[in-house]
Amino acid sequence: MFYIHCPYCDEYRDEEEFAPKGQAHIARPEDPESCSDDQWGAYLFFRDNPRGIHHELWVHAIGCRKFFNITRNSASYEILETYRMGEQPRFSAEHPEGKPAEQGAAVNVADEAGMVAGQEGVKA
Amino acid sequence: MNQPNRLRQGGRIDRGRTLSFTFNGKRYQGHAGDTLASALLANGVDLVNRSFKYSRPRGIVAAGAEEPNALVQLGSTEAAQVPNVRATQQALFEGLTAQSTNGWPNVQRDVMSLVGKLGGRFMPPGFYYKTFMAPASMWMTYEKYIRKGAGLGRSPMENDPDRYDHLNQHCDLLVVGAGPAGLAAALTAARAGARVILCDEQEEMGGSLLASRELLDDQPAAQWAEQVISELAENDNVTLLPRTTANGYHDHNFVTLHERRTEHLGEAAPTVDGVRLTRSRMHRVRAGQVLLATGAHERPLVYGNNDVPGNLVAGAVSTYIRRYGVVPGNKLVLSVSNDHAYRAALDWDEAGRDVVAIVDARRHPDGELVEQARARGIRIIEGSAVLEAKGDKRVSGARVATIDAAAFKVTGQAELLECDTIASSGGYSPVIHLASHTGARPTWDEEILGFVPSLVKGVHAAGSARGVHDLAEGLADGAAKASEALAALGKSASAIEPPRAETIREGEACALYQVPHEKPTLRAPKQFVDMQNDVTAAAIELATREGFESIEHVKRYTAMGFGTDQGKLGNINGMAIAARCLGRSIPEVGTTVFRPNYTPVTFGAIVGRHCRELFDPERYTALHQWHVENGAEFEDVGQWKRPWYFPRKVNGKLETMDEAVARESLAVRTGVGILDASTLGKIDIQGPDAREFLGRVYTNKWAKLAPGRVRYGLMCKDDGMLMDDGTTSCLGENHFLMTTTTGGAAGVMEWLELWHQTEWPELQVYFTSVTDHWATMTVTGPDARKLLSEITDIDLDREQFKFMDWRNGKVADVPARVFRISFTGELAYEINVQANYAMHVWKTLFEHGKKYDLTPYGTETMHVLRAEKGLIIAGQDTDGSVTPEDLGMFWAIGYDKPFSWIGKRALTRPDTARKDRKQFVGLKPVDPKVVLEEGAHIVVDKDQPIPMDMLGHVTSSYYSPNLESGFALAVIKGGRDRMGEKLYVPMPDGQAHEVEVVSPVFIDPKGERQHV
Amino acid sequence: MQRYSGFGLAKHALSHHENWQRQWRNPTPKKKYDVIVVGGGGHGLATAYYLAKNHGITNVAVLEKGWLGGGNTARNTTIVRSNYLWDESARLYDHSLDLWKGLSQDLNYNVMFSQRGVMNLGHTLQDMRDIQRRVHANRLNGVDSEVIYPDQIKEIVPVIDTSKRARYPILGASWQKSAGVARHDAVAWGYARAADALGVDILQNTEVTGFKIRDGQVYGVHTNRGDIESKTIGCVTAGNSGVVAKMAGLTLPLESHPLQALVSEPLKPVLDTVVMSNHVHGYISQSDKGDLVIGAGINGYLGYGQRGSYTTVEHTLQAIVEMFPIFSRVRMNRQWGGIVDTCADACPILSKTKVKGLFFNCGWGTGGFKATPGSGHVFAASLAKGEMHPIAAPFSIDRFNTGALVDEHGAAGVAH
Amino acid sequence: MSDITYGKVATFNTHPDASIPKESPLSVAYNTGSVPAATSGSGVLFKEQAFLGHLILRGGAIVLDEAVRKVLGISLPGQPLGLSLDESGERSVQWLSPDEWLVIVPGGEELDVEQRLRDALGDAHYAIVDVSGGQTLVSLEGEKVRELLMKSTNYDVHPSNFPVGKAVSVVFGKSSLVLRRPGEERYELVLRRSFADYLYRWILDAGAEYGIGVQR
Repeated sequence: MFYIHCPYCDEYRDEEEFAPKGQAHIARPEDPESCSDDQWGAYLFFRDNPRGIHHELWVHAIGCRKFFNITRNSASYEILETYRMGEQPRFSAEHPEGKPAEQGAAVNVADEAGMVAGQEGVKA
Repeated sequence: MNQPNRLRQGGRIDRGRTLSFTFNGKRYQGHAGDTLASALLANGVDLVNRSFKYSRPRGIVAAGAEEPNALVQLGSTEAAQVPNVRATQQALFEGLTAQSTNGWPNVQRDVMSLVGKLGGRFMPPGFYYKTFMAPASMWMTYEKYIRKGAGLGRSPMENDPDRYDHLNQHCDLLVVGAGPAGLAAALTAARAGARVILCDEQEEMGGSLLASRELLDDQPAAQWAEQVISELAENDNVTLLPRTTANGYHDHNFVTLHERRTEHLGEAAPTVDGVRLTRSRMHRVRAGQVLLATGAHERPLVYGNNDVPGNLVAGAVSTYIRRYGVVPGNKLVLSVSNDHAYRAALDWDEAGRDVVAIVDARRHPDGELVEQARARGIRIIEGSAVLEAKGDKRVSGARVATIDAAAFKVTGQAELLECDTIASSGGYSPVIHLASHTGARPTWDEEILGFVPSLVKGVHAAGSARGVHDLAEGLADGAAKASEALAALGKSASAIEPPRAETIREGEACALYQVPHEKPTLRAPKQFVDMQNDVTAAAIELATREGFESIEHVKRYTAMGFGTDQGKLGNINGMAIAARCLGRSIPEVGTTVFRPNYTPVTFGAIVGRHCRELFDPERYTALHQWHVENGAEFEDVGQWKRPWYFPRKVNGKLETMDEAVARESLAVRTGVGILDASTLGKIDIQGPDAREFLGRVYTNKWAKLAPGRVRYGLMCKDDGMLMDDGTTSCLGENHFLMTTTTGGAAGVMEWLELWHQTEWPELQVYFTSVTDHWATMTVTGPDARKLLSEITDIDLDREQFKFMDWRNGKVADVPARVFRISFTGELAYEINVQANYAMHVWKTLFEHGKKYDLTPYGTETMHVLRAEKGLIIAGQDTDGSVTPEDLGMFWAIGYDKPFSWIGKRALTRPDTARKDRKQFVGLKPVDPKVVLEEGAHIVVDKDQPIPMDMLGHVTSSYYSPNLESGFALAVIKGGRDRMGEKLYVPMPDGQAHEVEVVSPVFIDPKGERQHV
Repeated sequence: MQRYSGFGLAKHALSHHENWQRQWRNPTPKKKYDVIVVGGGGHGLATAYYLAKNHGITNVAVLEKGWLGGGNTARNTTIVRSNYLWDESARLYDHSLDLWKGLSQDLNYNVMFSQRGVMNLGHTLQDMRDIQRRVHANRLNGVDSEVIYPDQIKEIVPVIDTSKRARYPILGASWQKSAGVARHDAVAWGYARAADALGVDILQNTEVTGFKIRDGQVYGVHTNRGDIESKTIGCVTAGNSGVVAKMAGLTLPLESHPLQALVSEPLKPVLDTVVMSNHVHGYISQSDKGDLVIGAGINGYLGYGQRGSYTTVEHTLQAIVEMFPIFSRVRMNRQWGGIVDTCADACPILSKTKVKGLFFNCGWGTGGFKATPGSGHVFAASLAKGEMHPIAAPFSIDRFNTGALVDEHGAAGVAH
Repeated sequence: MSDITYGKVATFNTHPDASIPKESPLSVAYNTGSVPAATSGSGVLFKEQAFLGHLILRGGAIVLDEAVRKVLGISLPGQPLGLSLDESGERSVQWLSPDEWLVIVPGGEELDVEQRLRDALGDAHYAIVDVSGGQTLVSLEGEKVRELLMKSTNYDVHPSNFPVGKAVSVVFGKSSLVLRRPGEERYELVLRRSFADYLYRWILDAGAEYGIGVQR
C-alpha cells in the first residue's frame, strides 16, 4: 500500500487514489507512418520490466487527475521520487543515489503558471 | 470447590464477578478477567482438543497468540458460530459456549484416535504423494474420504448477524505492543507531543508487566503500567487500542490493526441505543514511523510425547499463576535451557504446589534465579533434560537424563520423575512477524539464540522484539527507540527516564531445541515440533533424507508452520532440527518468512461496511425514482442501474421480458417511445485546439463540423482496435460536447487527459465531465415530433432542424439542448436538461404523451431497435480485437487526415490488414422463428466432426416484431464477401440452425425514417 | 527410482521410514549439456522431464536460482481448467488438461489432481454473453463446458447466495466438470523426481548471471557456480523473464506484476467446487486440508516483491462475502504474493528469439499453473526439434509486431 | 435561445422559471431511504445545501486569479488544495488541480458569474463549465464528524493535516467526493449526483452509532 507524493497536490496520498499506467517516458513515435511493424510493436507492447529502479507513469485518478512519474524500486517498492510530466528523473538505474544536483531535476515547476511551460519536453 | 486449580488470591481477575460458561456441553464457572483457557485450567480441564492428523489428546500449552492446540468452536446459535477460536485469547463472558474443534463423537472418546494410534506410522510426511495412485479412477473416491477429515472448526451456515467497520488512522508513531518497551516508547512520544497510536492484542495493556515478578520504582510492575496507561489516556494525541492486533504490515508503513470490540462481551455484538455495535473494527493505519515492541515467544523444548496435556511452556505457567490466579497442576517438572524460565518454578512454589525438579540442560547454571530456587530447596538436575513425557490424557511423569546437547545424545541413565505438569523453555524468539511482512529477511543472532528483525525504512524494534529481554534494558530501549523514530520525522523527543528496575543477573543460556532420546529420532516416541499440524522431529528428519533441503521445502513437505498459529512455537525448533539433520547451521538452512496475518482475522473485519447494500455503489439517474415507481426491471451497466424493460400488467399478469420488449419496440416503430439515456458519458471540450484534438483521437474527420451540427465518431487505441464510440456535437467554434458509452465514460475521460497531458500539452483544450450535470431523454418514433412540438418552443420543422442537428430552446418550460440523433433508426430527439429539472420535463412529456401512448422503454428494446439498424454496441459487438475496418465503417475512417490519428498506423500491420479478418455482418435465420443464441458460433459445415472450424460468432441476437423474425449481428471471417451464403450455427442439442449472411442493416437501409 | 505405492509405504512404516531414498539428487554441474532449462518451477521441470522421456534427451540441466518449485508454482491457487475462448488457447490448455488426467500415474507421484469442477459466474447480461460465447466455442473445440443457471449453481454449491438480494445477482455460469485443482508443490516435486530419475541434473541455488552468445547463437550461460555450456537453452523463468531476457539483450512484450492469494483457517468441508467470478472479482475453492483458498486480483504496477496492495485483498474478500455471506465470520489465516509475467493479450509466449538456440516460455500471467504439463510438453518438443511445436506456434513473440494477438481478456478477466 | 455564444464558446442558462419543480441529487435518498431526525444527542448533523451554482474553471492560475478577484472578490487559492471563501461564506473557490478550480455560488448566480468571468478573461485560454446539475453540497457538523470521516476516507482529517481552508478530492467508501473544511466546526462534501444515493446511505450507516441526524 504505497504512500505517494503527488507532485501537483504536493502532499502524500494513499495508493487508493492513484492508478498505475505502465512504463514512463514512452513517447509515441513522431511519424507513425514511417515506423516499421517492429518499431510500432515495440512502442505498443515491449517493455523494460526491470527488477530494481524503474520509472513509471501514474495518474492521481481520485485527486487532481494529473499524470506524473514515479521512480520506484520494483523489488523493494521504495519510492525514490515523484516528478511531473516533462521533468526528468534524478534517480535511475545508472544513478541509484541520484544525479548530482546540477544535472538532475532540472525543471522544477513550482508555480502553477509554469505548468504548461513545464510540460514541454513531455515526450522525452 | 468448583475451580480446583484456582488460587485463593492473586491474579488480575475479578473474583467478585463469576461467569458461567459451557465447554463441550458441560457447564463451568470462571471469573471476569479470565480467558477461556485460564477458566478451563482453573476447572482442571486438561483435554481441550484432538490433534488434526493423529487425533492425539491435546491440552493448553501456552497463554497467548502462540497457542497451537486449544482451538475451539465458539457460539451457541448457528449464526454466531466462530471456528478455530484460540481459547488463550478469548475473554470469558457470561454464557460463553464452546466446543472442541476435533474429536468424534467427543473429545474424550475419539474414534479417530485409533486411526492415529495405529495408522500414525503409515502417515509420514508426503504420504499422500506416495499413495492413492492406483487405480487412477479411484482417486476422486479416495479424496472424498480424505476430505472428510479436513478442517478444524466449521463455518456458520447462517448469515452473520454482526457488522464490522474500518477506521482510517494516521499518526506520527505507531507502537505495537504495550509491554515495558512499548509503554516506555509511547510515553516518550506522547510527552513530545507526537500523534501516537498504541495497540496491544491482549484484553489488558501491560504485556509481561502484568505477570511480572519484578518491581518498578519499588511497586509491582503492573502498577507502573497502569500509571503510564492512564497518563496516555489523558493525552488527546494518543489513541489507545487494547484488544487490537497488528495483523499485517504493508508497504510504506501501512499497518492494519484488528480491534476486537465486542468479542469479550458476547458471541454477537450488543445493541446500544438501538444501534448494534460493530463486532470488530479494522484500523487502517498510515504511520510516519512504526515501533515494534511485540515481545518474544518462548520456545518449548522438543521431547518425546511433548504434546500430552500437562506439557506447557514455562512462561505460560507463570502467566496463569500470576495473572489469572490459576495453577495448571500439582506437581511440576521444569525443563530449561536458560535462567529466565526459572520464574515458573518460583511462581509454582509460591502458589503452594510441588516443584518436583528443575531439569537444566546446562552443566553449571549459576544465575540469581538459580540461586533463589536452590535456596528454596528446589531440586535442580543439571546437565539434563526431559527426554519424554509419560501419560495419555494427562502427564503422569517425566523421563529425565543427562544429555550432551552438542553431540545430540543421551549420556546418562534415565530417571522417571512423577509429576502431572512439565513446563519447558528452550529460549525466547523475538516476535519478528510484522517486520518480516515487509519483505525484510530476519537475521540469526547467536547471542540471543534467535532471529532478530531486519528493518526497512521507518520501522524500529525495541525490547524483547529485538532480543533485549532484560526488563530495565527493555524499558530504556523502548524510550530510546521512540526518540530515534521521532527524530527520523524531524521531531525531537527526549527519552523518558524509565522507572527503576532491579537488574537480575542471569547466567548464559545454552542452545537446546530437540532433546536427544535414547532411540534415534525416527524410532523415538513422537517429538512434536508443530503440534497443530502434527509435525514431528522425525518428519523433518525424513524430509531432509528425501532431499528436501531448503527450509521452505521442509515446511511445505511436512506442513510445518502452515497452521493457524503459523508456527509461532515450532518454526525455530523445526529449523534447528533441519539444520542438525543437514549438518548446517540455522542461518544456513534459511530464515522463515512470515506473511500477514499475525493472527487470523475475521473476513467481516477486512470487508468492513463494504458489504450487503454497500458492497458497490449503485448509480442512479435523475429519473430513477420514476422508473422504480413504474415497475422497471433494471439492468446493471457498470455501476449504473438502468431500466431494462417496463413490464405492464396485461389481464392481471405481468408481461415477460419478451412480451414487454415486443410491445416497446413496436411502440417506437409505430408511435413514440422514450428512453432515459442519462447514463451516457458526456464531456465538455473547450479550447482553440479542441477540433484538432478530436481529429487525433477519433478515426473520422472533424475539421468541418459546424456549430449546430452533430457527428458520430469512432475511437481506437493505438493498436487499431475500437475502444469506444459516440456522437460529438459542435456547440461553438471552439466548443464541443462529446458523448461516450455508459461503461466507457470514465475511461474515455482519462484517455483524453492522458494524451493531452503526456503527448500533446501544447494543444489548447480542456475537458470536463458533465455526465451528471445533464439528464438525457430520448423521444423517438414517428410521433416524436408531434409530441415534442406540444411542449417546446424549438422549431421542429424538418428543414429547420435536420437529422444530426442540435438546437436549444425550452422543453416543458425548461431550457434544453435538443439533439436530433437516432439510435433507433426512427425520428428521434435527445432532450438534455439540467438534471435537477429532469423529472419535471419527463413527467410533462408523459402528460402530453398520453394521447400518443408514449411508451417508456429500457435497454433491451434499445438493443433490439439499434440492432435492426445495424448499429453496434461497443463492448457487445466488439471485444477489443475489432477494428473500424472489420466493422465495415470505412465512412468513419479518415485515411487522408494530416495527423496520424490514434489507431491508424496499426491498421496496416500484417494481421490487421488481412482480408479474411472477422467482419461485421447480419444473420437471418432461415426459420424466422429461430432466435439465435448470443455467443453461438458459426460454421460452414454443420456435419464437420469436432473440433469444428469456427468462422465467428453471434454478437447480438433478438426477435424483431417489426421483421416478424429472429435476426442477428455477427462477426464472421471474410463476412463481407459471404453475403447471401448459407451457414450454420450448431447448438448443444446437436441441431444446427441454418442462417443467411446479410447486411447488418435490417430496417430502412436508406435511413429515410430518421430523416423524416 | 524407488516406486511409490500404498504397499511400499506400509513396508517403509515397518522399518520406521529409515530407508526412503532422496527424491532427487543434488548433483555438481557438468561443463556442458545438450539442453539447459533456466528456471526450476513446474514448467521448467516439466520441460526437462518431457525432453528426457519423450525425446530421449537426458543430458539436461535445470538451473534454479533458489529452491525448485519456489516461484509461482508454490504460490498459486492451483486451479486447472481449459475452457478458454480462442482455438489457439483452448488447444494449448486442453492438451494440458489431457496430460493432467494421467499425471499422477505417469510420474508415480500423486499430484492430487482433483476434478471437482470449476464454475465461472456471470452477473451481468454482458457476462452471460461472454460465457455463452466461450462455452459454445469450447463445445465446438471439444472442450468440456456448459452453461448453467442459478438453480443448478445452487444445487452444486449450496452455500452460495443466488438470491436477487445481491448487488450483482448471479445470472448463470460456465461449468467445466472435468476441471479442478491439484496439489501445487507435488507437481514440482513429482516432475523433479521423475526427471532426475531419467538423468536430468536439477541444480538448485544456481543462478544464471549472463548468456554466452557468439554470432547470434547462444552457447552457454554464466552462473554463480561457473559457466555451463549448451547450444539449446530454454528460459522458463515466469516473473523473472524480463530480467533474464535482458541478460541476452532482449526485451519482451510483457510486464511482471504482483498477484496475491490468501487462505482462511481450515474448515470442515463446505465448498466442493471451484467458484470464480470475473465481475465481483474473486475466486475460491476449498483444499483437502480445509482451507478456503482465495485468489485476489493482480496489481497494475511492476512488482518483484512478492507483495501486493492490501486493498486488493480487501476487495477480494468483499466479493467473497458478497457471494458467500455465511463466510463473514470465517477468518483469514494467511496471504502471500507471486510475480506474474503478463502479456497484453493475456496469453503466453512460447517462442524462439532473435538469438539462435535461445527459447522463451513465459508470459503465463495469472494462469500458468494449469498449463504446466502442456507447456512443458510442447516446449520440450520445440527445444528438441529446434522448431516450435504446432500447438505452441501461435504464441510466438512475433504476434506483437504483426498484430495476431490471441486476446483472452474478454473471456477471462480472471484468467486463473 | 438559452445559448449565448461567447466568441467561439456557448454558454447556457439552465434555469427555468422559479415555479418549475426541481429535485436535488438526494431526492431519491430522501424519498425512499431513512431520514433520521436530528436530536440534541446527534454527534453528526447532515444538511444538504441544494441547488447551488457549481462552476468548473480551467486555465492558468495567474490569468484566472485576476478575473476571479474582479468578479467574486476572492483570490484564487494560492496553494494546492486551497479553499477561499468570500466574506459572506456563500461564494467559494477551491483548488482542484494546477489548472482547475471549483467555484460555488448561490444558486442561479452561476451563469452571471460565468459571463462576467468570460468578459474579464477575454481571449485567454481557459474554460468554464457549469456543473450545477451534476453535484450537490452537503455540510456535516457535530463532534463526531471527524470520526465519521475517518470511517469513510483514508485522507488524514486530523486538524494538523486538514485545517480550515483546505479542500481535497478523496476516496469515500467505494466512491469519491470533494471534502472541504470551510470552518472550524464545519466540513463540507461535494457529492456527484449519480453517486449521491450511495454516499447518503454510506454516511447514514457510518453515522448510526453517533445518532446522525438529517436536517432538511
